[in-house]
Amino acid sequence: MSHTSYTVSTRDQIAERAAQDIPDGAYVNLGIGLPTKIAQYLSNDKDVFLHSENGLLAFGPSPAKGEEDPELINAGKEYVTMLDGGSYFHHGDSFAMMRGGHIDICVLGAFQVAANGDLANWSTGAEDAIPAVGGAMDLAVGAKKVFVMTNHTTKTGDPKIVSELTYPVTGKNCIDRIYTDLCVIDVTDKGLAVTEMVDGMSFADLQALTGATLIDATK
Amino acid sequence: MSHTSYTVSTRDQIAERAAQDIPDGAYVNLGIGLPTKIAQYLSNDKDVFLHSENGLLAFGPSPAKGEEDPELINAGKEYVTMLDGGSYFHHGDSFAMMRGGHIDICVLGAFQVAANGDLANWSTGAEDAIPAVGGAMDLAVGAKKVFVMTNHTTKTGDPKIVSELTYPVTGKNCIDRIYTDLCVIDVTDKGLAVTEMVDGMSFADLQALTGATLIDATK
Amino acid sequence: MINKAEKNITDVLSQIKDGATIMIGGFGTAGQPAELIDGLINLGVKDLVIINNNAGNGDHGLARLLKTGAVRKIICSFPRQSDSWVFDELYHAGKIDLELVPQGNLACRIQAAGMGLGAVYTPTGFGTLLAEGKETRHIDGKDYVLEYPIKADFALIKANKGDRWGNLVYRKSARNFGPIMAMAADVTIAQVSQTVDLGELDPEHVITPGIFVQHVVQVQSASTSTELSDTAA
Amino acid sequence: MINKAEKNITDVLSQIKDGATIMIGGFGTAGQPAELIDGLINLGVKDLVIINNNAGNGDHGLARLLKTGAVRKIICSFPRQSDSWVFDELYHAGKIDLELVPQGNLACRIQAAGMGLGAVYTPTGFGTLLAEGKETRHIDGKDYVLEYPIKADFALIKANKGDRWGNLVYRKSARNFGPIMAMAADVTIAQVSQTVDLGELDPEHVITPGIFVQHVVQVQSASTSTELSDTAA
Repeated sequence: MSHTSYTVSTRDQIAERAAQDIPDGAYVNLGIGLPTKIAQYLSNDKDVFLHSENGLLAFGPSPAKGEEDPELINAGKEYVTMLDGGSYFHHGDSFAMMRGGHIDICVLGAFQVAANGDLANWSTGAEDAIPAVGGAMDLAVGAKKVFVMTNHTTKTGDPKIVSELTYPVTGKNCIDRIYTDLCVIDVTDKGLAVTEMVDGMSFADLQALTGATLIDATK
Repeated sequence: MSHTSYTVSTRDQIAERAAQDIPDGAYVNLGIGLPTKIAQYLSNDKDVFLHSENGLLAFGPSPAKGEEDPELINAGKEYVTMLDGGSYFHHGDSFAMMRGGHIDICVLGAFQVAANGDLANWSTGAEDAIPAVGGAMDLAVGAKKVFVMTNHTTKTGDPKIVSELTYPVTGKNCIDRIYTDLCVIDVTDKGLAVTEMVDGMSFADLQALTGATLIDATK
Repeated sequence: MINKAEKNITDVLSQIKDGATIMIGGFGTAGQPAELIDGLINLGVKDLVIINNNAGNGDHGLARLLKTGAVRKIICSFPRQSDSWVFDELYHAGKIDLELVPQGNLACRIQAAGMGLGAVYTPTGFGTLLAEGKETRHIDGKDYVLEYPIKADFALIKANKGDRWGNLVYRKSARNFGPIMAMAADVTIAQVSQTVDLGELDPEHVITPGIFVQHVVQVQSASTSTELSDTAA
Repeated sequence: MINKAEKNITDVLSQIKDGATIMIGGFGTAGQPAELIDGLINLGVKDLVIINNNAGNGDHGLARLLKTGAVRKIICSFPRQSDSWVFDELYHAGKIDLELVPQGNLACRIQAAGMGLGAVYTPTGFGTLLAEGKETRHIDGKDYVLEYPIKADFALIKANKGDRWGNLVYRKSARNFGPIMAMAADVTIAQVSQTVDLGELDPEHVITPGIFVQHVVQVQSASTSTELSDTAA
């Protein structure tokens, strides 16, 4: 198979693309790691309310050097600041926001996403690994829309978008949209619908890099 | 049967007697009606924390004339005041205090109390009566100790302390102690143990006014 | 730029349609959103299901709403009061359905809805008429009744202050059901005595974070002057 | 005259015996009651069951407690962190039991205990390894897992200010598990940065009412200076 020449999106470009789909007024939880970057690309003329598992709503960017407060951190244990109009609450209320369907959008990282929207992002199932789950399973089942932000394939080139998960599941049928360095995919009842691809990418090439059947919805 | 001459306790005397058994530091919910009187007899050298279903802890006595605040009422919808060290909270937290076993003592009124500690105080089962329950069932199952304060018999002389309830139950096996205008009764595994009687009362006479077998534990 | 602070009660309430399930805050008249209820009456919607601790007092507020015949069913813990004559008459005439719920089960079923739980086992009401026909379970030495969440299309609540992001603080015992109803309804409309600038509410003191509130309406009177009954609940 | 304000950490902690189940507040080191944990280490009790979101960071606080071998089992949501080497070694050596609970289920199981519920149906974890063997139920179109309360003999938490009746307020994101753990333990011991006079805490602003707190100990340092890791949770 011949490959066309295409431009792979950088992490910042994926974040920027995902940020465009977050509307004014959305309550959003950005997962630890890659999704956190999205915050940098949210337009200033939008009010987007960032939620953190550990009891923050409407937190802001990192503090200035020297202004860090060990008691003002996000779920990734990074220093943050609080916006005017923010609030603190306990873990019970925080997870009520998540589990109770009050968060509009969460964006999570992924080890694998299956064609039916199953997500794996908490465990590789490796024999001697120490398991850890945090709030991933709560976000997967609780947010109104769950997006994934990930590289299209692993470092070794294996597909992360697969027909069925081989890693332990985080949440069943939970993913609505996937942002990768190659494309944007909507998880629909009919299957994985590719709505956008990076410049120069052909649908056939994208399909070849994907472990599940894709639908071309770019037109 | 000949009756000895005995002194019936007034409502205030029952309240005063019950108040003696409330220890320093107790968290207490006083039911609407008769039990409310107990607050007047709590010694000033005790810190007794009064809880109200509608979200008050450590409320105080009635306000001075002209100082009433329609937004500072107790569960009986009477005006109250707040002590230094009091707190407001929502209905969820308020009933967590009750259902979760955090209230040390609640004192309830009663239509009937059965020998096994069953309480009836929410409905007479009358055909056309409008049912209403409020927080009675929550207090009955949730408080660490549940006391009843009641007249020993109904206005028509029928026993309120009975072998089995004839009115609809509020809570099963929930009553620990009964204060009446004639005596104090502990509900024990062995039965209803009379620990105190009013002056001049004989055990036989008390038994005759009671619909369940009593144990004389006054000695 | 999100501004949840609304100027006009009529406009805000116009999204409520016939058949809606509506939580109304308040314990008796304390915390009852009188102006929102008046607005609801003016709107003229019918066939409503109302969730409130009581079933109205006197001839105003919730009682007046009932009197218009707009309410098909009420879910509450303490309908019978000395001044609940409006409800009493409707009930005896068979013109309103009543689902009687122990007050703590009312609270925890509303909380379960807000928290996204499917059901809870509660000890309250076990063995009573109010648990008849309900599933029960013996857990760790104690008996429990299975109770399901109570959700609503709308919550109408009363708070003291609110900002344009919907953050709320309450006043004294008017807080009661407000915070948990706000969490359990699809759309929460809060009437406030005062709308304040963003940042005026200390993040440590916010009781209902804005995520649970869709609309904030400042009303002229704080409706705290309503006469109170001295009856039970 | 009730005075829950205690002067001496050692005295307060001496009621904790071998085999106790202890909730420890904090998310990472934010809200972790460092001084109480140090006191617990000095007490030398063994065979403990610890409930915390994490399993210790670095070589201090909870990690140091683990290192002493005093902990038989830990119930947490996120043990694996870049600086959780103490736990990692114990776990790989089979010297500690781990019950891994999704963070929201940890929170709501603690809440269920505090609220006196027998069990709850939660959607979190359905169909995953962490729900294996657990009872499930399909309710109103969605799948749920039956989860039981997590209670404790003691909760050790960190608050910002407290009074002699046990009322507490917290500081920023150090609040996290404090309020719900205080509700779920038989005995809650709160370390505070400042003890204040009765009445100094506004009743509207109290986060944990004193009913949930048995002891308040003021500590010298606010233990906010502890170095933080930049790892995940």
